[in-house]
Amino acid sequence: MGNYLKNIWETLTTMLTGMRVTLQHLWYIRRDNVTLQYPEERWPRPERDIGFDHSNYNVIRSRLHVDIDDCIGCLKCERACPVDCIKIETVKVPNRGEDIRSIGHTGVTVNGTKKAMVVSRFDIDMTECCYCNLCTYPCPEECIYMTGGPNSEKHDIDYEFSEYDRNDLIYRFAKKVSDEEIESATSISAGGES
Amino acid sequence: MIVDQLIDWFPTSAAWPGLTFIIVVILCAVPVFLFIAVYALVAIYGELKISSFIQDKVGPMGQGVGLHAWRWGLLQPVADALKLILKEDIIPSSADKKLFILAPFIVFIGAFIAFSALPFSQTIIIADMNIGIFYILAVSSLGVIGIILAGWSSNNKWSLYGAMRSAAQIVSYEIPAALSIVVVIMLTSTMSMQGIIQYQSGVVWGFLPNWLLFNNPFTFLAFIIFFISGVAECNRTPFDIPEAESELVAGAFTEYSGMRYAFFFLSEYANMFVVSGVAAAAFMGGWQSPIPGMFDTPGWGLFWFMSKSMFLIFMMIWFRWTFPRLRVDQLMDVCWKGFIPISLFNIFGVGIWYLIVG
Amino acid sequence: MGIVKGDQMVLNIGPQHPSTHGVLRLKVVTDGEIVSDIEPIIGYLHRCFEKHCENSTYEQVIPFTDRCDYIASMNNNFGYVVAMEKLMEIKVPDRVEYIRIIMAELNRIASHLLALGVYGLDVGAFTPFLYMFRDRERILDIFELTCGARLLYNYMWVGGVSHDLPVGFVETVYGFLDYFEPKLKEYNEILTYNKIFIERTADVGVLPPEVAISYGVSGPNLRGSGVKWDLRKDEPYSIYDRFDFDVPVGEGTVGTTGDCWDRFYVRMLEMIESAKILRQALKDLPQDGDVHQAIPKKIRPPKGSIYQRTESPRGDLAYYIISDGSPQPYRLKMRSPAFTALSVLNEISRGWMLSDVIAILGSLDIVLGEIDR
Amino acid sequence: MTDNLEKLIKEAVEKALEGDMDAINNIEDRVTRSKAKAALVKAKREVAKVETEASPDEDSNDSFDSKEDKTTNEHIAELLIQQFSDDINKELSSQDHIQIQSKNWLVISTYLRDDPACLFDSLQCITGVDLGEESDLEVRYNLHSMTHRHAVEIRISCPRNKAKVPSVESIWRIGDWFERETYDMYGIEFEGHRDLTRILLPEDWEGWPLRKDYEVQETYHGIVVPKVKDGWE
Repeated sequence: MGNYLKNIWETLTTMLTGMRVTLQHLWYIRRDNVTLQYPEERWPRPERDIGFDHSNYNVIRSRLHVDIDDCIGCLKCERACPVDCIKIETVKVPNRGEDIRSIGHTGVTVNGTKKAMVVSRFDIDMTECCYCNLCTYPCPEECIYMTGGPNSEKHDIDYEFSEYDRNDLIYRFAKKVSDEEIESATSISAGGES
Repeated sequence: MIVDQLIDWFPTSAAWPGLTFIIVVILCAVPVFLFIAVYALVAIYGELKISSFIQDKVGPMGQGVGLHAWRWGLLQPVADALKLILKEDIIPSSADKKLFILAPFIVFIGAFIAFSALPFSQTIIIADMNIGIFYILAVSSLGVIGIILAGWSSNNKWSLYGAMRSAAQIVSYEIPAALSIVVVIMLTSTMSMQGIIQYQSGVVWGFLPNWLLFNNPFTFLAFIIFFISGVAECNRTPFDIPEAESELVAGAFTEYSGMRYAFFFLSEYANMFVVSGVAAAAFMGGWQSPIPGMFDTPGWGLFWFMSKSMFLIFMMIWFRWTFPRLRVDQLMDVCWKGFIPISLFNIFGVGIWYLIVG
Repeated sequence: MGIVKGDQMVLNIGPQHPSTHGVLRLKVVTDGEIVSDIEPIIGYLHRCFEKHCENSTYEQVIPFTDRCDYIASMNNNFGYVVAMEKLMEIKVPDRVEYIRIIMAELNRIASHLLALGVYGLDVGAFTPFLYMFRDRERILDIFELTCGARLLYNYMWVGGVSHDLPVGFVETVYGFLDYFEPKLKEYNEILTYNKIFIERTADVGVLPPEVAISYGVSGPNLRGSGVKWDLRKDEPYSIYDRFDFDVPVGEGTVGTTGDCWDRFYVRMLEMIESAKILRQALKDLPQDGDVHQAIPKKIRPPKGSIYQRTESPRGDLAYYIISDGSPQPYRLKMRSPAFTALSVLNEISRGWMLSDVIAILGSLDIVLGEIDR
Repeated sequence: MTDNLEKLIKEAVEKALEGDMDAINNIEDRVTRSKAKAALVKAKREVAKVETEASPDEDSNDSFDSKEDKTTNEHIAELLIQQFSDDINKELSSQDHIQIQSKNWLVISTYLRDDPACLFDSLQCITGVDLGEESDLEVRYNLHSMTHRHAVEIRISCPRNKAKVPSVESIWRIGDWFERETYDMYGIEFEGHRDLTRILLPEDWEGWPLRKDYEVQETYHGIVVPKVKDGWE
């Protein structure tokens, strides 16, 4: 009988304690509230100051972006990708570091590297990208990066990219160029010079 | 009451009593249905908001084009109801079609007809039967038949589990609920709802209103038992094992969708109101004002009754978002080893109290 | 699964079911509510992680380990890099070690919060679940601050970590700990000591220590059975030997030792211990140092094999790595703690009711991504 | 100037190799610091190279019984040799594993679990290994003792065509699932297992995925297994 009453007593006290906790939360409605009203309020991007030069850091993992004019076609990012979502094709140019205007090819990167390749294809399939950030580290020209963070000046941050068609999420950064086009483009310029 | 008055008022009553009766019944039923619908919307909104606030969320915050409803999401239950109505009505191919269609209506009827004996105020009661409280107890257990039909006809193992659990649970918890009401009947010597409420006028212990809840310790205990049994009869947490969503997916209602599911939903909320209403009427003085002698016009009576019922509904919502769920055998334990002995003891105690205190 | 008798019924819990914690199917033979046999059927999330690894370089394996136990990705990274560093005999700087410990322990708290919250959901209490998720969110914020990702970090690299700590990180974590430690009381009040919860979990699904060891059950599940075994204490890897913390074990406070409540409560206590470790690590964290300095240019481990065990929130997470000297692992086997924990389910839940099976399954804290790999 | 720098770098690297990383971190000039780091990495690699060459290779058969302080593996191997001298492959065993033959594995495992000197009550892991397309398959058992707190690795190799190993499911219960997993991935049959079926893959899967000679099927249940996705060539 004592046990029976003790059980009832324990049940009552512990349940009332629980109800007290929930009532407190009901009373102080806004105290611990963490919900964001999404379209009006956006998720705050963490402010990040790591105290020193952080040009190598891509801390926000948003969408991948390539500054295609800087790409020298070294294929390092393609090799680093664990899910093979980057596809690069290159064509050799006859004269290293020379602009080919007719196909919009810039010969020299921002860092001053002379390009030996025309990147005729640079596709990133963002449906497969696993946001591991591995491709951004080996890049010698720092031209592939996650948008946002220290790169937010170069490219707007975009968390909410969405498309109606799945294929639209394959980003094609390079303009498609065939071998013949390059040949003809270079031969014209070569002919002009001679 | 209302039924009698209407029948008297109709000029045709002498000539065609049968026709008059049917007209009057429809005239009473339509407002009750509308009341249930509106009340359910309010209760769903309340549940959404209260649960959100308890859980540190914000709840619905604005629905509808251009109608941001003052940014409080007031139209959320309407949107929910619209969604349920517009949804495709799916009947499983292997279901027992007739019973499957019939089940939600039976469940709803069980909750619906109990409203006819609920005393909303001094004058607003559809039929003040001399066995009113007995009638409510009787018809409110009709719903279990519907749940069993739903579980059986769905041809789904989860549904069957839910239905069997529900049947065992509701039938068991009828007993402590009824035994607690026996305490009330013993004191008031009437089964009429209005009679019970009228008994509770005046003052007790010097300052408290003479509600049965405060009348003596045994009635207080009876109130607690009745209310908890009521929660169990409504299949609300912590007694929601028939639809235990983490175990049985949705229990007896697994296969239901759209409008049929909405009816189950509606009857759950209607049942909550019936239980709260009966508890308010039988133990909390119904439409009696909490300050004896003041605010006791019929209009105030409606207000008092509604606020008492709503308070009890709030308690149910509060329970739901605080407690874990009991297991099915523990549920039976609580009923058969806890509530029934205590309520039997209660009847005995009230008898003694009545003899000694008077 | 033997012959189903006339009064028995086969019930499929899952693959789509609210409380199977992923895509798990339980083939349950029931007699009314009583469960007489359970066969867990796994593999719905199988993606052959080990074959993937054989075809990728050692760096590329790290994102895959993230996705095995997606609740505790940091710990999975940690186990892998500890194994790799041992195989390659790399000595990482102290600062990196401390950062790793901080991240691993934060993730342990996050993982336990999820496990406990979802366990509340399994037994029907919705509110504690959201309270715990609310606090887990703060940990994820800290991770986002550090490495930009909230769930799948790819943070720990062989020989270092991918990002240095941001300015103000230490204060943020201290702030979180100050916020978090009082919240444990609230969890206990609303769930742990609730009588209904105790009724649901005490004496249910008792896992005796010898059965647990024979089934290879590890981590909080093993400690819940009263076995004081924690790899952080008993076989310290990284720098866990520098910290002072206790190993909580189940004591049968409200029921039998090794019941669901013990397994639950051990996790609750472990969060306190993790907070303790965090405070010590934050205090001793070396102020500066390059987190990248020990990262090898090319990861080509010498020929050989290694079996390295680490303590993940779910238990004994081990990597068996065989290297043939090439930049790709010859064979990489992951010994997942949840896999062994699930295998014991049949043993401890026979004879209980259907609702208890859900409770027992929840108390084992499985992650299907790790079981199916 | 350059001589000075080189000297500085050399000193710093020497210190760093002894464990004093600050020596390098304290170098103020950035270029020098990075040079020092590069030199350090180089030096470390050389050290590691020397060590790896010195340390016994995985399959080397020397250094068995030769060292003074023995690893658990060697200790247990000695015990096993006393009991089951025919079943232990002494040549292939080394200080980090014991190579045994599959025939008496059930008896040996019972001994390993029950002998007071071993008491390996917990089977940590079963790893299947394909030693190459032309060679054998191997099963590796990592055992651990909760009482003595020591661990041992047992390896059993079996021919590729007739891969059969006695099951230890009755010794360690977790063997049940681990063996099913190894069977699933390598097709190694564990004799005496109650229910040796595929565990992770579907029952009707063809082939053993983790074998080195596994080829992806063309179709599965009539669905063509895509090798290249659309628009991606």
